[in-house]
Amino acid sequence: MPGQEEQPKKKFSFKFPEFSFKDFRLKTQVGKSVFRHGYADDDRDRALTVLTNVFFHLHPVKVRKSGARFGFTWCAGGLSFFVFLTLVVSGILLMFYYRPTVEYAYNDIVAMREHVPFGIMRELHRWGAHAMIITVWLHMFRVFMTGSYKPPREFNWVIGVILLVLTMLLSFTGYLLPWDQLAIWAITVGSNMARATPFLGHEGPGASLLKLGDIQLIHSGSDVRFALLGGNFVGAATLLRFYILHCVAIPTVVVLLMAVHFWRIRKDGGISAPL
Amino acid sequence: MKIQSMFSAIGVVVLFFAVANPAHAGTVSGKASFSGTAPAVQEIDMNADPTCAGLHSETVTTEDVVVNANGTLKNVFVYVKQGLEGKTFEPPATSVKMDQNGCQYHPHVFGVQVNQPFEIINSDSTLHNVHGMPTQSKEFNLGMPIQGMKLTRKFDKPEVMVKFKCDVHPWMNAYAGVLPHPFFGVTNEEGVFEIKDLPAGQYVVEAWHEKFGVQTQNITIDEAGVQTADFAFAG
Amino acid sequence: MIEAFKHGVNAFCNPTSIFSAAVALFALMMAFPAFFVSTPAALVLAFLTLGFFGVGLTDEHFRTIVTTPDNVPIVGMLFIFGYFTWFALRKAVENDKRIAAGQPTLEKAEAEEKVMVFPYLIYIEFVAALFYSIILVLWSIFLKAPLEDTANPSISPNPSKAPWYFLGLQEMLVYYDPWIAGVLLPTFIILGLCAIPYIDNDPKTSGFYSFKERRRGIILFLFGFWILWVLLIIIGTFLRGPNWNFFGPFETWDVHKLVPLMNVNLSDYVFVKTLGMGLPKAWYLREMPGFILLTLYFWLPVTLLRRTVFKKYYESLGATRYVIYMILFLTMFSLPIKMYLRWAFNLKYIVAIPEFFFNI
Amino acid sequence: MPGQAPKLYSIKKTTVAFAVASVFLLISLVWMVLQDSTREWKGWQRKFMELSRQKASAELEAAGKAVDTAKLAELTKQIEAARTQSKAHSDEITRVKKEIAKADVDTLKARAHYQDLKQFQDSDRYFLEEYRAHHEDEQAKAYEALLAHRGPEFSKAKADLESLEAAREGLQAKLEKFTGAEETARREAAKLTQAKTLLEKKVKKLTFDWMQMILNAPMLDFIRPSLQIQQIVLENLYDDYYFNKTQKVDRCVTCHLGIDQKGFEDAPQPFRTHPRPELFLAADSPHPLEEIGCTVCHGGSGHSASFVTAAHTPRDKKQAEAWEKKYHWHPMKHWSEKMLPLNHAEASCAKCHAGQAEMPEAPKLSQGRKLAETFGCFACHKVDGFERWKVGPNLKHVQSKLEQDWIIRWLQNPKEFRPSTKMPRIFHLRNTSDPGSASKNDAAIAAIAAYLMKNSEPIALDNPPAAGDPQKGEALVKELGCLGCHSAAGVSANHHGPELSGLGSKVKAEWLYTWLKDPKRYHTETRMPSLRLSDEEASHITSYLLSLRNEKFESIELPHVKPEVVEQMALNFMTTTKRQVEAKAELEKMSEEDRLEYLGGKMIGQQGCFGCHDIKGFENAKQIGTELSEEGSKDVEKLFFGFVPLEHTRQSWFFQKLKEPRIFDDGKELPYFEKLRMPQFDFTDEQADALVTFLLSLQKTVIPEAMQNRLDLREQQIEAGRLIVAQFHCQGCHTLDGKVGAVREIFEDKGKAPPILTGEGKKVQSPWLYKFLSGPTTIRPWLTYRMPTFGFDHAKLTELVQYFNNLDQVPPAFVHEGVVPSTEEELQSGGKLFQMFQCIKCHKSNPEPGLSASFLAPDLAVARERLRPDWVLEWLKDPQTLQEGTMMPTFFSEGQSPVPDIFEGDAAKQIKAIRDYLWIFNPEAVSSGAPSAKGTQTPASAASSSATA
Repeated sequence: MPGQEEQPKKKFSFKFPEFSFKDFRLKTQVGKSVFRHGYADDDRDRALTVLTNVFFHLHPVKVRKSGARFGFTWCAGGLSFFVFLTLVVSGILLMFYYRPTVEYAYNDIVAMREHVPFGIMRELHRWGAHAMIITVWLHMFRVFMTGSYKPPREFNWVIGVILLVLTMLLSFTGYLLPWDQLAIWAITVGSNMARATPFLGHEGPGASLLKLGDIQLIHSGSDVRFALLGGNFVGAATLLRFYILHCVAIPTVVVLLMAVHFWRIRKDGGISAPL
Repeated sequence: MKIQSMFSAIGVVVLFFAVANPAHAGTVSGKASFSGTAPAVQEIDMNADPTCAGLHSETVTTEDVVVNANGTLKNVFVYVKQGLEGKTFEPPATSVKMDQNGCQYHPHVFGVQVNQPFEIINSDSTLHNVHGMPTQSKEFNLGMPIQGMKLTRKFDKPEVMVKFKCDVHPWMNAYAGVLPHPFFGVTNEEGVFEIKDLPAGQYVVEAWHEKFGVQTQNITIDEAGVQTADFAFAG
Repeated sequence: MIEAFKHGVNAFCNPTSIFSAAVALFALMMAFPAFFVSTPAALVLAFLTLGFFGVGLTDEHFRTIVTTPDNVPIVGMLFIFGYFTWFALRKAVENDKRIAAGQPTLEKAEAEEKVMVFPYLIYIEFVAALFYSIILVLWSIFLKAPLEDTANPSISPNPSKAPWYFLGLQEMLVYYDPWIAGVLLPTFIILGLCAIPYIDNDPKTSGFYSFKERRRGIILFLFGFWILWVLLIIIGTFLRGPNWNFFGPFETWDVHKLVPLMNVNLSDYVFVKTLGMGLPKAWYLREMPGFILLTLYFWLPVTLLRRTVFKKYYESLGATRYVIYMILFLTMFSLPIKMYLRWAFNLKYIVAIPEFFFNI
Repeated sequence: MPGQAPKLYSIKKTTVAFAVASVFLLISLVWMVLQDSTREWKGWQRKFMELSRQKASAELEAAGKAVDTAKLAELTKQIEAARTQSKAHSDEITRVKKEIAKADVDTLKARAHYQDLKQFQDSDRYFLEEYRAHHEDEQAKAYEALLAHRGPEFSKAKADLESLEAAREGLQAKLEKFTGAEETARREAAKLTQAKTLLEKKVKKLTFDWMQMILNAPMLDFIRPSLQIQQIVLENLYDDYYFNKTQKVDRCVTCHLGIDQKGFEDAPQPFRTHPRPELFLAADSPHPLEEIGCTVCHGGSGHSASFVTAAHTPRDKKQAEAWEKKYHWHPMKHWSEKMLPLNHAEASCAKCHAGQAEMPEAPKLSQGRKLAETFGCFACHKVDGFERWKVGPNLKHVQSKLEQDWIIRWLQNPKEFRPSTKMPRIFHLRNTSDPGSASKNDAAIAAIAAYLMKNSEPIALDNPPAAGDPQKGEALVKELGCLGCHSAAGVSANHHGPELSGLGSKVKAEWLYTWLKDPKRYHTETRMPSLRLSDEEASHITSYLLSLRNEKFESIELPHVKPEVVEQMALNFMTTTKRQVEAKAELEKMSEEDRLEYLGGKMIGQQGCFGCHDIKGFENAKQIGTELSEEGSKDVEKLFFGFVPLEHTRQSWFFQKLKEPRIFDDGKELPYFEKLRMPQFDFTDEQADALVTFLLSLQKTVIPEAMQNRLDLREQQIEAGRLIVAQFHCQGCHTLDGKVGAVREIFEDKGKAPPILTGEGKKVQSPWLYKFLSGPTTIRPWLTYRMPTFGFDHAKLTELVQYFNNLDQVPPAFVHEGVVPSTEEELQSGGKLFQMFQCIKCHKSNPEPGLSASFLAPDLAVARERLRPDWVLEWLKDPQTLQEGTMMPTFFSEGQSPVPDIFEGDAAKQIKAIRDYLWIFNPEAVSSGAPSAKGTQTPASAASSSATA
């Protein structure tokens, strides 16, 4: 019936609540508590992004143009750190399945090859290790070629060299863990050199001088090789010892030194530039 | 001892003449002639066992090759080899007798039907052992020490010519043709054999002799009448 | 034709000729960096190495060695370092031209201006990390990690090699006594590396690629890195087979290859060969020639060079730093010298006192 | 506001790089996850699922047809009827159902009440006991009161509960009445189609549908994957990873899913069922899968679960190519313990069945062992556990047997003289046939012959009394039992001893005569026994054997030996110990013969002839060959392949080494004395293959004690006996221990063949057997074969007696077993029966000469000393079963006795009586009273007993 006031029936309507991430971030208490910078595409906000983020503020807010060039730094240092992180992640995943005892080591690696889900982490870890060594050498090479070791950065260079050595030791200890022929004999060859350490190796020069009366202090059971292997030959003790060095000891030292290394870069004036 | 052999011979003759002429059963009869020189007859030296030697007045000859007066061959076992497949024949209740008399088996060659009782008699007073060596069924070796002792056995599987020997008297041996049907005969002193009541049909008849081997002939039995099947053995 | 090529390469590939050729090539490069750094030279070099590897891969034995999963990184390293050395020297040469022409270096031009770290620097790092991961993942997909027989202390594989990055040291074992090759020289390498900034401490020449400004430093470093480290690794991986015998790259590794080994000590040379008298009993007498030679080697250059070539350098460095520098320099060059002594005169040890395990 | 900071590069271009990088990274990550999760064994498991689904659906169809539709239709009709009927009472049913519901609620409440009360009861009782124990009486009394008070309430609650339950059942029954019919019919129908429904469910489970796809997806396959690793963890079997033991875990069943399931006998590999499951893998078989696993027998890497890494080994080249095409197979480079090829799988039996010389279930391995024993491999190669006798003839007195020339011709090529000889060819082989070596070979042969001639003492030989007659000799050879070991006179049933051919051109008459009479005089440890030949027999046989000649061999002209070659070779030996100068001087001093003899001695030492032959001066020389105790686990790298193009596996190297040992010298530049020394045996392929299995069985693996198949004392004694039986080849004549006597086939009448010894342990008394074996006496006179005198020493005799006794599980009693006759009357009747059965007719104790063979049966006087009493009972019952083909008849056919009046015809008693009589029987008493020939009136009771076949 026209003319009758059509009582608008309460029409039930449902509307998804608009959600905009931006408002969530900028306005809500939750958002604001997490992100301390806005969206604005201006220098202030870009600076805040770096300053308020624990990872980004590894870098200063601004950096010299020459230093940021890929052509200059080749990102070698950054990539070394990145591959170190991937190795830590894949390493921890491997630690879930690997038991460093003589009975189980080999079989666990075979299991990873054969049926453990994400067994490919073993490949990732091994090739990552080789890649890290190459990247670390590359980083040293770049730092040397740009003369960035010169004062004031000389101590940082020393830390870098120590980190290089530790990387090689990390790879050396990791090499033994699969406990196959390649591993045991590579480590035997490597550790045989320790036998010949002057004074501290039982086949090194000067070892025979270290005597207490007629008691020979340095002998095959007390020299540096024995300490390294935990025995006279590469055995179960070596495997366990190398496992702990590889997973805990050396990585901790490396992380500490990396912290110092990053800090020194910032303190010694960022990426080097001509005076 | 003599009597029994006479009796069986008469039986054969009677049968021969009673030309029963049943409506459709035919008979096969024939002669096993022998040509060539008969091998010398060997004597059996029985003095190894005094009781046997005592039983015979004159020397005893082996029965493996017996050429009759009329040039025919005795002890030829003739039987129907093929043509009766599928038919089954009730084994007769009467038993076939084999007598150990005078340290010799009588008869030397005979036929018996499968599951037909086969009676062995020891008419001698000495110990005989009947060592039957069938290959199809189990070998048996029965000791018969007491005179007049009788044992009955049955053969469950047909076998043409089961050899019998006596381990005590090595010269004693006999042959039994075990067949699933009654159609067989042994040539007698006249070298004549006869197979009666043979239903009509195509047959292969085989004649077996201990020394001269085996010969076969195909014969067909039509409605009635006597079918002849002669075999010729050479020395 | 390929056979002939292979035999040619096998013949060429004995240690002396490879090492000398490498040093000669290195000297050439250092002498005329401008030429080697130009793109045509680079292309030729790249083409040569790739060609060599391409042809090489057709040979069954060469292919098994190169494609063994653990040797792939070495081949990779060869190409990576080759490219980056070329790239660094190229920028150095360009800077040298600019300095000669009085213009500011590439880096100088951009040193003043600053850019925001976010997004510029972080974006580069992020994309570089992505590409790096792609390489790692693809590498993991295509190459399976090696897993040989279970460890068996009683059967030693022949040859049994150290991990590839230590093959340089293992190669040194051929010429030096284990205590030098395994302990002394590695320590000197580490200490030497650490000492570089304390020796070459002129701040002016830092922060930009240049060749002329730091000629001596770069030549020394590149020689140490390329010839004494990378080349020895390559020899250790590809050219050392069973019983650590030398094998051409296309020569199959035969365990039974017998090579006559007639290395003689200096004391034998002096007393037996030249003077024809027996070796003296006392070790110090016996090793007198060795000691003399050593002291001469470590003493003479220090004093002579101080007054002549390095005079200016000596003043700038100061006495102690100069001496440390010279010790490091001389130990570093003792390796090539020791190699040539071995190859030329089959000289084993200059000083040999087995009683105390002390042989140099 | 500070101006915008300068740009380093265009963000857009970098974003493009970023986009490209992230896309590539995404692709490679996904690819990585996929590649990591698509494992080979998952593919096989899906194939197996499909295979078993097809099988199940086939069974389903069959089950479907099997259901007899008629009965099913009828049942459904019943269900229909029942339903309609219950519909009629629907209101009734709903009412009952409502009542049931209510009843349920009531019972629930009652039960809850009852349980609460029970709680109180228990706690009161606890406190009561506690207090009473602690003597606090008033509290105790309080709780006692409480208990008493609640008692009745508690029992009432129990009663209520029970009544309610009863009521509930009643209602249920009522409901049942209506739906009962339908219920039973439905259950009936279900039973009929039960098999079908089960199979339907099974087929459903095995179809790989989308749901299975998700459950097995890479990241989700931890929830309930249907494709997963199957493995057997073996409690007490270990892998030896060089100085450390790891628990053996076999994952073979991950792909070999049907290995222990019936029904996959002809499925395609890898799903085929294991052959002979009753012997292997079945739970009740001696090798259950859970305890044994797979790799302990087959080898290979149990931990791996892919075709190549499990180290499969193809049986032959053809299969290798097939695998290469089908599975991209290649030999697993880095796994030494590769799988044994299937035709050599038996090699692993020796791991646990070490002690057994003969393994019927492993015929090839047993044949391999036997060949190794007979061809004298252990003469040169030390193998733990296989120290055997010297296979060759003794050469310590060879001077009085052979001519020097004969030895030279023989050593040139033994097979020239006798093709079937086991003696391998040592000289003029592949690596010593170049002219230089050839002359050295001839010098060496001449030297060896000279040495042997000089270093052997002659022994006194007696001449044959008369020139024997070869025909008689040939007959004797056939009759006396020579054919038990030798093949001779056209009969080759046995090849244990050398073939008796061509002796005419080998030995002298005196030697052969003496040898035949008493072999031990010439060779103390010879295996040739003496047949106690009379002089006349021996000379007949000698003349026959000497009549067999090998003219072609005799006509071989002797190679000319150059003295300077001899001298140079002798020098070569001497300079090993002396300096060049001294050696030359000493050689000058020696005469030509001495040099030859010296060289001969050295060559014998070098070639290891003393391994098979006793030679003067080499009594305790060491074996020259490599030790083979652990040859099966030898590292393949340690085998010298030289320039021979072989695949690098143990079995191919062993096979080549056995077929052509000297081939590995090809292409080598070696002086004469450093060449390979293994002689040429000319094995057939089949022999070589069996020997390869034997070599592969010599493994180092240590199997823990619990899994070993330890032989108990009885089995050990049997094994020791079997060793002697094998060494002296008893089974050449006798049927024994499961093997038929080889000569039996020659005899048309089995009664004349050597007796069957199966069951000998139960039959004879041990003391008698001991005495008989050391000095045999004739028992069965009608046999022409003679039991030879082997001259066993005490140890071997006891071992043999134990062997026979143990074979029949009879405890070896070295004490004579007597018999306790119960009554005099039994003896009497025993005697009478003995008379009636005329046993003496054959069993004459002193048989008059000349009687025909049949009269000679074993002498009964010996019976009580020789036979075991209870065996005699068995024997008299039916001799044919114990000794098939024996002449002894049965007097009690079918257990019926022909004499009814003694012991009322009870056969068992009569037999026992005869046996007791035998034990006191003495021949003299009876022979005099032998039943006279003419008709003694024995009880004429013609016993007629009908016996059915």
